[in-house]
Amino acid sequence: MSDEMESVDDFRARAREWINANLGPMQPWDISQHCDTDEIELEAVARDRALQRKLFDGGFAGICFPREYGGLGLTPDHNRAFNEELAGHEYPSRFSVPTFSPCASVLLEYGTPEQKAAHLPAILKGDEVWVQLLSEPGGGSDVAGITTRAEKQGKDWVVNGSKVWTSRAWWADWGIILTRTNWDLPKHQGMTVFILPLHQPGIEIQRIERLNGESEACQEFFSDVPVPDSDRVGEIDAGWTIGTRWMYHERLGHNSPYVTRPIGGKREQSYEPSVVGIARKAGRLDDPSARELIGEHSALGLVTHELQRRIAAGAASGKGNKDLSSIDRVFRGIASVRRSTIAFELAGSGASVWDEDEEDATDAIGMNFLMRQVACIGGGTTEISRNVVAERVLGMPREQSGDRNIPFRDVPRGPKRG
Amino acid sequence: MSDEMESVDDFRARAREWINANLGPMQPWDISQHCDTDEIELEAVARDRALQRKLFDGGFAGICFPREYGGLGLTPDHNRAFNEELAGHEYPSRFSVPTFSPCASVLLEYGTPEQKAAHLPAILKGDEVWVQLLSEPGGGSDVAGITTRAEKQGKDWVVNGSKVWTSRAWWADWGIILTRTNWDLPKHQGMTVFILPLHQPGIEIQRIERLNGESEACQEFFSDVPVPDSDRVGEIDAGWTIGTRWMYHERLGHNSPYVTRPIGGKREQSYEPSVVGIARKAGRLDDPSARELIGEHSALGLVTHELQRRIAAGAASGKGNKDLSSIDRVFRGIASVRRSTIAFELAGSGASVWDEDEEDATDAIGMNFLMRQVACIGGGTTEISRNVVAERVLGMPREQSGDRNIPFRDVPRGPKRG
Amino acid sequence: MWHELTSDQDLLRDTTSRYLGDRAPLSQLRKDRDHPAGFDPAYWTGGAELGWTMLLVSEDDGGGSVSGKGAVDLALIAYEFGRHAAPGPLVDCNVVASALSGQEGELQQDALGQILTGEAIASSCLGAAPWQLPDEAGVTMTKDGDDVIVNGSIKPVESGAQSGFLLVTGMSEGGMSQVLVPVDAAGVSVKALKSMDVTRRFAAVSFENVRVPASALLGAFGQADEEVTRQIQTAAVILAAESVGAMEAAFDMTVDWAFDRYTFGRAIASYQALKHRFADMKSWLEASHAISDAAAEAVADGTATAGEIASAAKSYIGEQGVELAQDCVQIHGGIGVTYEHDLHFYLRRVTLNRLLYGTPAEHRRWLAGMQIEKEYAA
Amino acid sequence: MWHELTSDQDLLRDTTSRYLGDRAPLSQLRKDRDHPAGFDPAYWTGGAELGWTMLLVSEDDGGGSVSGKGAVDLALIAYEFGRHAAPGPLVDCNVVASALSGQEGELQQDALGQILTGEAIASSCLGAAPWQLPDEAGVTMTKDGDDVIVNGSIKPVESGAQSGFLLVTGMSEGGMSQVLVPVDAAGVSVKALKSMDVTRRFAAVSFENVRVPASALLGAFGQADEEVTRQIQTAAVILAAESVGAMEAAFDMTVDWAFDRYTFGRAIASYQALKHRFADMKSWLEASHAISDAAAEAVADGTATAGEIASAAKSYIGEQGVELAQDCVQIHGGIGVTYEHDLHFYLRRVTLNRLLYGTPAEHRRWLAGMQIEKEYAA
Repeated sequence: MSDEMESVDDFRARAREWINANLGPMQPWDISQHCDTDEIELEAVARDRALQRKLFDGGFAGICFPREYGGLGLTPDHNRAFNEELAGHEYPSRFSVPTFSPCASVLLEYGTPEQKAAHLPAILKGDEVWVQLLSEPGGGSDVAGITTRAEKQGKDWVVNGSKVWTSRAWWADWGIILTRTNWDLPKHQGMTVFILPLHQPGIEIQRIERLNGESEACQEFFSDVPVPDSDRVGEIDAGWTIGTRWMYHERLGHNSPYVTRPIGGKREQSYEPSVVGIARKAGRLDDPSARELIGEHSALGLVTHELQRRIAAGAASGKGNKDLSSIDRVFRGIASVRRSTIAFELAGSGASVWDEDEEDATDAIGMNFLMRQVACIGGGTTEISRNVVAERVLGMPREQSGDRNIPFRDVPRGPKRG
Repeated sequence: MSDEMESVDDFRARAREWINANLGPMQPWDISQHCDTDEIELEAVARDRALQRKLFDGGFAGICFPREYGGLGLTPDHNRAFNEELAGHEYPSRFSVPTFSPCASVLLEYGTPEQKAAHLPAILKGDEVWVQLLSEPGGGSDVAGITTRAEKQGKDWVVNGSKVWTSRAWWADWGIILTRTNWDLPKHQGMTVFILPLHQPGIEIQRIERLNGESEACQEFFSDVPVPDSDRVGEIDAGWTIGTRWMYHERLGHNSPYVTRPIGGKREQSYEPSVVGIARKAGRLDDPSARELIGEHSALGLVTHELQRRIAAGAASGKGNKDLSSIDRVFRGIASVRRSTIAFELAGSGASVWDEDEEDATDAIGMNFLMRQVACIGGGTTEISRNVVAERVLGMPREQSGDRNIPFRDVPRGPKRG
Repeated sequence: MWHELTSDQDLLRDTTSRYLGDRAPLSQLRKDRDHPAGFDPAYWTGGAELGWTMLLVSEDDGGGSVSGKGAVDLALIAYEFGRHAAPGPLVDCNVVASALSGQEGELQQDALGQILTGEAIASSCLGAAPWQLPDEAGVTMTKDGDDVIVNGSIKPVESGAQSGFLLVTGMSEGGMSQVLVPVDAAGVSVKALKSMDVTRRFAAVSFENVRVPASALLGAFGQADEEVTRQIQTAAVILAAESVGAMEAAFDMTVDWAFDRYTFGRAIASYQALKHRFADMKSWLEASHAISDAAAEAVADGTATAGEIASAAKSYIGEQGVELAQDCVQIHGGIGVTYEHDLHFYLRRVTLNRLLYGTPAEHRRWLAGMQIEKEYAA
Repeated sequence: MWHELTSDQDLLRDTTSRYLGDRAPLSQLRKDRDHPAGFDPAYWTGGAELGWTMLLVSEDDGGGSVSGKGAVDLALIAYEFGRHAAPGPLVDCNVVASALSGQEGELQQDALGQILTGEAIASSCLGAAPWQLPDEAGVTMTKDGDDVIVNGSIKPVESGAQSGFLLVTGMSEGGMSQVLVPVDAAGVSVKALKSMDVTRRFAAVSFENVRVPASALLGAFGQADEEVTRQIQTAAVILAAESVGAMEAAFDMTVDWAFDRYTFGRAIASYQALKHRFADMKSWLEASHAISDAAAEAVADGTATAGEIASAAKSYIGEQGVELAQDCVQIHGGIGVTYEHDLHFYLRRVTLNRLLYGTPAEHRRWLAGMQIEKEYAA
């Protein structure tokens, strides 16, 4: 390989050829990571590991990662070209998020050379799937309010506490964790980042069952988990510097240049059930009030799409403010809640009681309805986004907070302490 | 008249006889005080003054007012008996609120003997109609934040400032006014109450036109209005003590024992247009979605009624908390907004554009819709009621305020001062 | 619930409340998630002994109310059912029991006796409803000599797979008809369905040329409209009271959460945006109490406006109960949609209750019909 | 509005904005409250000179757009109309002008010329609409030899009493038909109506056996469905953009108010319950901008989904525009419902725009029809 960088076009042509020769067509489980049983999920994980290894062996893993860590050292344009060529093909979807972004991205920016050498090649070869250990029970929207503690023992550390909402931690390998290391400093100071293997004594991983029966999220309990100082990322007590960047990579998510995933090509298939189909099954297709609901559902879908385009265009043009995405987040939440409700309303009793032997069982409509608020909770609640819109977009006064400029140990954390 | 009090039953019998002999049937303008022109309104005022005089001459004015001030010195039960007998009859509706309650009630409780002797008999004879001068422009829900000032000049006073939302001040006679007399004390201290004649040099009364064309409310501008110290009510700077009681009488309104008005009998006639009639006129009576709206309208009406009964029963039983009425206020506001919206929706274009020559012109529906928020504004906004429900019924923490425990002159009152 | 209860009513409610707390705590309901009936037979017969199925039945038939207003007493029990997200076919057994009370046929009396002791469960198969057009009915009935032939299918039927007797409503010449059909009659098939609820069970029931004698009719052939209307009002009262109980449980636990949960150094109960939402929820909750109580009272008294008030309760609580429960989920955040949290029991309860015996939209249409009739008559 | 405008578009918008600011300030609109037309003829001809009525007309017919996308350019003007609550029949003159563009008849060409200069006003009498069933049409057309006979009545018709030419849509054999009728034709009667708006005027127009020659037809008899659909899309684009302008004006003045208004020693902009409502309103406003822009673009390009997007814009903005304006009233409190305050101009604008050329419910029904057709075809 010469030192001169390969042109995007050449790279694209080479990628296309390789992809067509080596990768099969995209499968439904590449988009939805939902698997009906754990056995099937573990098979899918094994398959994704092998696919990632295939990319690595084919010379297409880690396009934007440095060569010294097993990557190709190319540009985001090369990554985009590869992703475009990948459209319609199978790919190792379980590596994209959170392994490549935010985990590997944070490691690349803040890890020691030893940490990077130990883990980035392993990730690119499909040997390590990572998770981010950020949210805590009782934490919610207040990300910096974490209380999982790391305490110094000699030159190493011991971690105690709990993290939650970690997707698929039960089969992942490593985690990057934000801990509190100093309780005498104000909230945003006194945090430190570490990495640790997930499956070790002292870490108990429990799966969280949702009311719809799905259980991809996990909670981890840490009891005196030893962490060598060599697995510390960044400076002691300066974890929030990393944390803000970490959350930047988290927001980028699938759009990160470090992530391999198909883009473009035929529009992504929607798994939402069609409300026309729902109304037809319920025998209400000619009912004017059902038609008004169908039309409202359709209009809200179009408005959601156009608002997203508008906000993205504003961001791309540089005129928009990054906080504008909170407007989109509020709208999507509200519109999604209304659309789930319309689908539920159209389905009649079929949404709540169904015959599982029937061809198109309607259980998903009812479960979507019970879970509808997830659209206003997941990835930061609409309440937090409303604060952002009011305060940062419209410039209104900030909420009073009870945790500024005081030692974190004195921050009120509940009625028993208050 | 002997010193022994007449029994309620005897009084009721005597009242019935007198009412039947002297008062005609109830007129529409006894319920709705709206008049199409000012001329008609002034005629109605003259008629009410004469009716009040008739009650006085007949020995039935001021049933709960002391005899020494021209009243009968009887009990609330006597007043209730009279009001029940009055059902279906004409009555001096323009005296009930705010003349008797809160104005005369406050005067009775806090006025000097001279003030009471001068005004209470005049009110009972129909000579004086009173208004309350309380709200201020820029005041809104923050009643105690008034800035209309009374300054001492010698032993008397001079008033400057403005009051607003005073119903029908343009033809009323006297007002009771809350003023600020000391700016160095915190907000709730430093206020004083006075009485004054409305039509005098220095007081300019402007009528406020609402967007629907009605203009019963007025704004008053006070420029160096002299008030003798003998027209001061209560102690200097202790006006808020009176103010809280004043607002109690205001809330009682038509239910005050000092107020004469028909109760019970046949249910009060509703002036709301029937949504069935609206839908019929719009040709939508057979449209299922119109029927859903009609049903929703009807259900909300029934729920509103039952909630009111529930809250009233709770209050009557002594188990309820007086703040529970805020629950009713929030609900009524929301339900009324929804009901106006349904009527508007059912009317189609008829609500917005109409033929004034038609029998049942539909303009009221459109105007009700434009004015719909008045149900959530008038008599204290729903926002304030939500605070009351959250803080006083559910016991949640109070909002931070920027005006406690500091001299009133230092309270932030706008961006120019802040 | 009512501001003023008699001491007998208080006892009735309290006894049921304690019984449910002992016998059907949420921990038990979680365990019974895959139980075919959702509860043990002894739980139901024990409840029947407390009076759960007798309140709408005349004393002559072995029933009797506590206050003279059976629907009011029953609403007290239903409210506790909602607060506990309790299992058991309270609605259907009472609807069928009230329909059978006063019926003299042998089959009817036998069925009623078993319902009163809790030995048998009965289900209502509402194959035709007053808000439907006649051709939308799911069940039809025709006369063949002295027999009645039933055809059609209907779902969901509560506890259909556990039921001994089916009260079937169908469209027939002249109007609706109702027959009582033992579940083992030839041509009846019952299929258990899945549902979003954890505690209650539903089935699909179909009738293929099911032949029953005229003695199985409740009332005259084609003349059941009024009786069906009355039964739906009864069901609406029970479902409304249940939902109010569930709303209150969800609301109370969310208020507690708001005081306990701190974010940015403050209890979330101190954030005005949430305070205002709690105030709105409180107003919905109190309004639901009010209209639920009024419906029970009106149905108990059989007043002229009972139908309007019952439909107002069913539609208002159907809609607002679900919105309240979902707002409680929102305020809880992610934990509110976990299976381990209690909230979903109440969310499921109000969501299903919204659909049973007519959706809010159906009751609104029905209510509009009553309103239109009244205004045209005036 | 668009993030990226060409300099010509910017000029067009800016010129109109300044013209409206000079010629139709709210103080003037208050004075013209009882003016029969709501504006002076010179105001309208001046606007026509700025291009208000030419953007959808082909260059051959004396029109022309600024960017090649007439509907997009027109939406810029409509947006300014909304921001200024400006008077004048922008919607109807453009709908009729676009319908006449390319029509060769003498009457059509004459009318179009007068609309382009602003000398005459034209109105659309939509006596049949695609969301109606054929028998719900308000106007019918029949053939009599070579003539067309028009019967029926329709309201509201914008500027009907000021109009020179009526584009009449009616139901006829085979589908909808459209004819151009001079307002002084025999059998036409126009009656000015009252409306909730201060700036715009409406009338009722009726046709009693109005006989027009076949040459008055636009397109073939019974074949106007597609053309009517296109006209409604155009109207939806203009009305949506106007309402977005009005929403923005109302929102901006309410944000200012929230910063200026202090209560309990704090700006009301500091209360979280209000902050969250402002955030919601801001999301509605941005969503309205987005769908309005998309509709203008799609209608300008005549894309296959133009109908869906236009109806989505009309229904979403129709509903949410009014809710936004009412929330602005609420936040203003009592002053927000006074005539002296400016807010009601915008409230009236969005409220009436909600109703013209199809209500939200009607556009949703229409949209559902498109959706159903698409899914059945797939």
